[in-house]
Amino acid sequence: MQGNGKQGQQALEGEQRWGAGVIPYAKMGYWEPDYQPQDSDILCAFRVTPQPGVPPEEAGAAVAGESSTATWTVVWTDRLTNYERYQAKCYRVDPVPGADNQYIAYIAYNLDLFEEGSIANLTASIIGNVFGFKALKALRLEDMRIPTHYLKTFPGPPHGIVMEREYLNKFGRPLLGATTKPKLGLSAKNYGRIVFEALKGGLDFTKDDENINSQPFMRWRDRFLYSIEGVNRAVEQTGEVKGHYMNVTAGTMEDMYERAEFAKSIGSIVVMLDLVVGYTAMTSMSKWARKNGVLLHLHRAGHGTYTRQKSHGVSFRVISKWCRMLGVDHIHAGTVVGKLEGDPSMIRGYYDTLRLDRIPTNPAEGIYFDQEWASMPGVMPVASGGIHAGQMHQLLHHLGEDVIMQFGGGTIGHPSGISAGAEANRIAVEGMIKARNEGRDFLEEGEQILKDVARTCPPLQVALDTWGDISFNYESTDTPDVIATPTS
Amino acid sequence: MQGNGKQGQQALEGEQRWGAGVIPYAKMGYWEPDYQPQDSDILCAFRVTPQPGVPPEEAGAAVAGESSTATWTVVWTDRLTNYERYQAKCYRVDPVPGADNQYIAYIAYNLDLFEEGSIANLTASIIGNVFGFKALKALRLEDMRIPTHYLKTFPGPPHGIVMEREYLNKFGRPLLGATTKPKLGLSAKNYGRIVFEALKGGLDFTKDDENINSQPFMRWRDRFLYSIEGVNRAVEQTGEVKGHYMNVTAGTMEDMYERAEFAKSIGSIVVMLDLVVGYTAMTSMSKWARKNGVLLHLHRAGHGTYTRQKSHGVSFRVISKWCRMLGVDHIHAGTVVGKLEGDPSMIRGYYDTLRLDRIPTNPAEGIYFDQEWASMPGVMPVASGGIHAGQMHQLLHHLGEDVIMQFGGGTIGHPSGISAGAEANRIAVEGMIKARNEGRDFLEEGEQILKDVARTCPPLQVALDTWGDISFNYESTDTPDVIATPTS
Amino acid sequence: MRITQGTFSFLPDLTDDEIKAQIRYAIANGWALAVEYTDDPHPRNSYWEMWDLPMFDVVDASGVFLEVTRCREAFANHYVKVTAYDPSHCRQTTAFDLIVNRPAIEPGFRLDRQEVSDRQIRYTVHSYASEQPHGERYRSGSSQ
Amino acid sequence: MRITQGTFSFLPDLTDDEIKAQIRYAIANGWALAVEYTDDPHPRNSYWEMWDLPMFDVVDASGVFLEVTRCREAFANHYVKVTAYDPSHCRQTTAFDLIVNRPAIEPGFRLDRQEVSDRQIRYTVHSYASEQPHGERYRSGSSQ
Repeated sequence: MQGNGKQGQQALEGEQRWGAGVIPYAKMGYWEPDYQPQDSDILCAFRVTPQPGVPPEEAGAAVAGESSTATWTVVWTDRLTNYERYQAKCYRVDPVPGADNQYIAYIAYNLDLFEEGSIANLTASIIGNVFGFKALKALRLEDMRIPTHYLKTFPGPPHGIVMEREYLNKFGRPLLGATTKPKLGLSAKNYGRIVFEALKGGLDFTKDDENINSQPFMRWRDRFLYSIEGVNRAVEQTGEVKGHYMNVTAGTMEDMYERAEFAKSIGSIVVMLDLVVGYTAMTSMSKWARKNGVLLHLHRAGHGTYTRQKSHGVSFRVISKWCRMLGVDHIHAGTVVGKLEGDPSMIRGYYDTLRLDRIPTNPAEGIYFDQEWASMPGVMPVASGGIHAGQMHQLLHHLGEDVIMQFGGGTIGHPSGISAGAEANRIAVEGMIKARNEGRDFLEEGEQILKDVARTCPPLQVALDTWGDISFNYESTDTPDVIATPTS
Repeated sequence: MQGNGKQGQQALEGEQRWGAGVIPYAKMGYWEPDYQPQDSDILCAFRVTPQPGVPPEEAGAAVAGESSTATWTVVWTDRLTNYERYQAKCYRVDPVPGADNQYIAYIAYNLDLFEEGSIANLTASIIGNVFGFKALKALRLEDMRIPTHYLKTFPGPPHGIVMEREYLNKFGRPLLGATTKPKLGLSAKNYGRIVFEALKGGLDFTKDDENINSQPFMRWRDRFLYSIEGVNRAVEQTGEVKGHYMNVTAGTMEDMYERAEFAKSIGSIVVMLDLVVGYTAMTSMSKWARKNGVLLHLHRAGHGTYTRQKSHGVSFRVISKWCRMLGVDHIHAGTVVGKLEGDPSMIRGYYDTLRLDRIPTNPAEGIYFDQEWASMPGVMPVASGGIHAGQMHQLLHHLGEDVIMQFGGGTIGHPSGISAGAEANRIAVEGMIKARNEGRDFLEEGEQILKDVARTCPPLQVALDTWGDISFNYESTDTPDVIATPTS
Repeated sequence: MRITQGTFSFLPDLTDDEIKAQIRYAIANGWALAVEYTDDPHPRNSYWEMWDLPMFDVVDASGVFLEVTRCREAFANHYVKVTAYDPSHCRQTTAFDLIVNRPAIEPGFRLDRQEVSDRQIRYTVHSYASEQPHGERYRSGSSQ
Repeated sequence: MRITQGTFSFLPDLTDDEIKAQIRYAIANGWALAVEYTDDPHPRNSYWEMWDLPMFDVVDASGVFLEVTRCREAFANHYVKVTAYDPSHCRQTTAFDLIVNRPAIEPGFRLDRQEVSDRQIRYTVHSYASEQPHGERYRSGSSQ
């Protein structure tokens, strides 16, 4: 519908526009099909499901209005401002192919609308009131184009992929991690044992669970002390750099800083946060992490409440952008083959968004805009949840090399013990990378490659025997639209 | 299905349970139909939509497992713990009447699972990974029962409804507010003018918009200074206590504290946050607000991305509970009649949750559990978004007396000016309260009452003429289930 | 100016019958009634003078209204308010209050501004009436 | 013990042909190759000794492998690694590295613990080999 400024939807002027009362959003100037987005505009693609009787242009205009300057009735104080500059403009509405009553509305926001370096401000505008707006049945923020003009006001990852690899002295293969299991009930000493065994066995990182903070069975300071003992024992026995993500998530910012300072003071190279602490706390910790030379790991606890459903909420690729901007070094971003939701092409889109410097528009991966990152370092995606060594060829195929593969149950649940589980994972990844580098079709020949590697590594054979046929085959709820014609 | 521990779903024991591999959640002990919840348990009601082929008990058990101790495969380290204590128990699964393939799963969590006073920890468990779990098509957290044992570890509102009313010296009627409009583009001086006019005219509060933080057209410090001038001028002219919610939302915690300290130092009685800053930042600000004697207003920016759809996400009544626990004095909680989503009975449930000391189970309002608040003060709900004086009888009927009615466009868009708009709103509420106290059926006679009051107040007559017939009649997306039998 | 404290100060002054109706509403709710008066209506004056003790457990509005009348007569040049008090759990505070008498002329307030550093101002709300000692304020007129 | 630094240290030591295959992969990607050696394999030793300069713009794996062989012969009792370096934008770091020579006996490390306050410990990873001066380490055996 681009370029078709219908008569009935044209913006009003003069007395008609400023008479008291209620005017449709499109007529207030929020629908502007001739608008040419500026380089410095923030652009959004929303999936809009209007209520019956609401035309798509009006729905798009309502989203533009409610996420920028509009209130529901005419206010004369608009006239005190150069209001046209602050009005977001819905400049395009495309019906979603194959979907009934769904449209992608493209909306442009002037750079002046947003405070520099504040994800809280950006989100208060873009996902503020508008998701509860009655005239829409459902609304989803699919993608955003962040112009370099705004991007440069954010810190970005405290270290980024390159600096992390140099610090770890680990190159050319996915990193390996494990979440300590069980999540709940281990004493601090038992907990450190699992850290030690898993790292000694071959993993690069172990991880606190997202809900391990400071419960009566294990308080945070004791956990940190035993974990760092495990880390250092593993460093001694392998000659490698190792780390344990110490979860500093807490009820208040002051508690978080106290825990992070302690983790740093005992020599931990990494701390961890849960997404539920919120964007403001995350941004503060990002700055702390750069200042203190500590890697920052982010678990996306809670995201599924708004990212999972295709018709409503916020796509995880938008969350990925925000987190790269505010700055984390790691973020959980999906596994494709594990127990958690994730269509392969959607996850590719998240991984691209986190890692690449330039991401071109690609509807098949849910990427609605070209995005330039202006050399902002990449974030290491983390694949965690129901994965095991027997899937290594698929994991490498889907996720690539700059990723942390986290095998929690797939390490600790190994029948021969934690160290054996870690060894199986490590040798599987090394064997797969070696085969790939040798030019083999590792996806096709993956099972054979693993079988061959397992000949020199009994723990891998046991792992394959235990989990070889486990998969989680359910349909994804969030998949790309079937696009008949490219959207740009 | 309570009490029907089917043979096929019974928990395994001994070697069967601990053999390596993958076992259905129900058989790992997460489905326990005979379990009697303890007084100290945290209880949750989840709306579960399983993937095809997943039985409801297994789906409920999976939710219990993934939100407590489970990983996808058997780990021997479970045996180091009294794991049965830490396993959440799905003790009941009810089919939702009239819905295809939806169930309400009741799950009990032991008190030990959660860190004291940390909403971040509570949420990392309860809404952590489980919402992305593949075996479920959709999942919604409908309600939680917070036992007093856990509740008492939280600070609660910095002041609460009673203390706020005493501080304001305003009793017996809803408080009145307005959001400054337009949201974007006003200079600090113009902005303060709107604050002054609206407060002088009769409102109790004015408010920064959720996305007004510190943009190039108006930086935060200048806005605060002109707003407090407006507040004090209005105090002088009316002899009443007045306030302006100064939005201290910012990109980092440090910036938030800087802004809050400044607001306090210039004498503001209230500051404001946006929900997007996150639970950890909010809890820190709650403690700051009590320590510094400043009222804390919370705008729920962003909530619609996860609260709006009935099948997936988190109900706003749960968000209401969390916010009362971590402690805010005001929270936006819906209008019923305005432009934003909200079924009347659902909103009654939110308001009850925020204000009452004891809320009994009430399926018609979406309340799944009895909730005792142990004298924790109530939070003042805020009704904001597309409301006007002509709806005063409906607003009072639906929302009651302990509420802040915010008329943004309904004040500033008044054809005779801002002060006239404020006066119309104030006299409408006083007239309606007076009529109610005199024993009149104010809902039925509402229009007549307003017409009578307007005879001594021309601005009210103008407001009725301008907006009298405006309403936003769309179907709500989140409504109560039709319950054939009570659920407890 | 007109001080707009109290639950109904934007409406025209309540008639005696209207005041009695509000008193009846309070009694029906089990609230105690009290009469207070002041010649210091500063918005931060939390404590007006009490006209005797609050009336708990009253059943008859006319008894309460009698006290209102007596207070109004005794302090015709003062502000007088009727307060309904709710002693129930989680409330334990004023339920509503209404001004039932005010001086004929209300000189109101002045805003004094003390410049401090960094463009900040310390505000003082100054009441013209309180330039005179207690008992000598609001002598220029009467609402009777 | 076996120091497990490098991209492939859990696999059996790579054969010469396997090493060449990895070199070919690096060349195909346009990466520079370098050979480095050390007798100080502490995990925090970021700078092994360079065996001449990195080989940029090479097209032939056997030329690179020749340097590997020469370094291994010259430092048979040292750790030797081949490093592929990616100079492209947003990368500009090592692409992968593999240990191609190690001492026959690897005595490994000891963890020294200095007790400080509050139950905290300062850890030092001590390398047994570095108890001897450079050039005199790892003399008890050889991988050749």
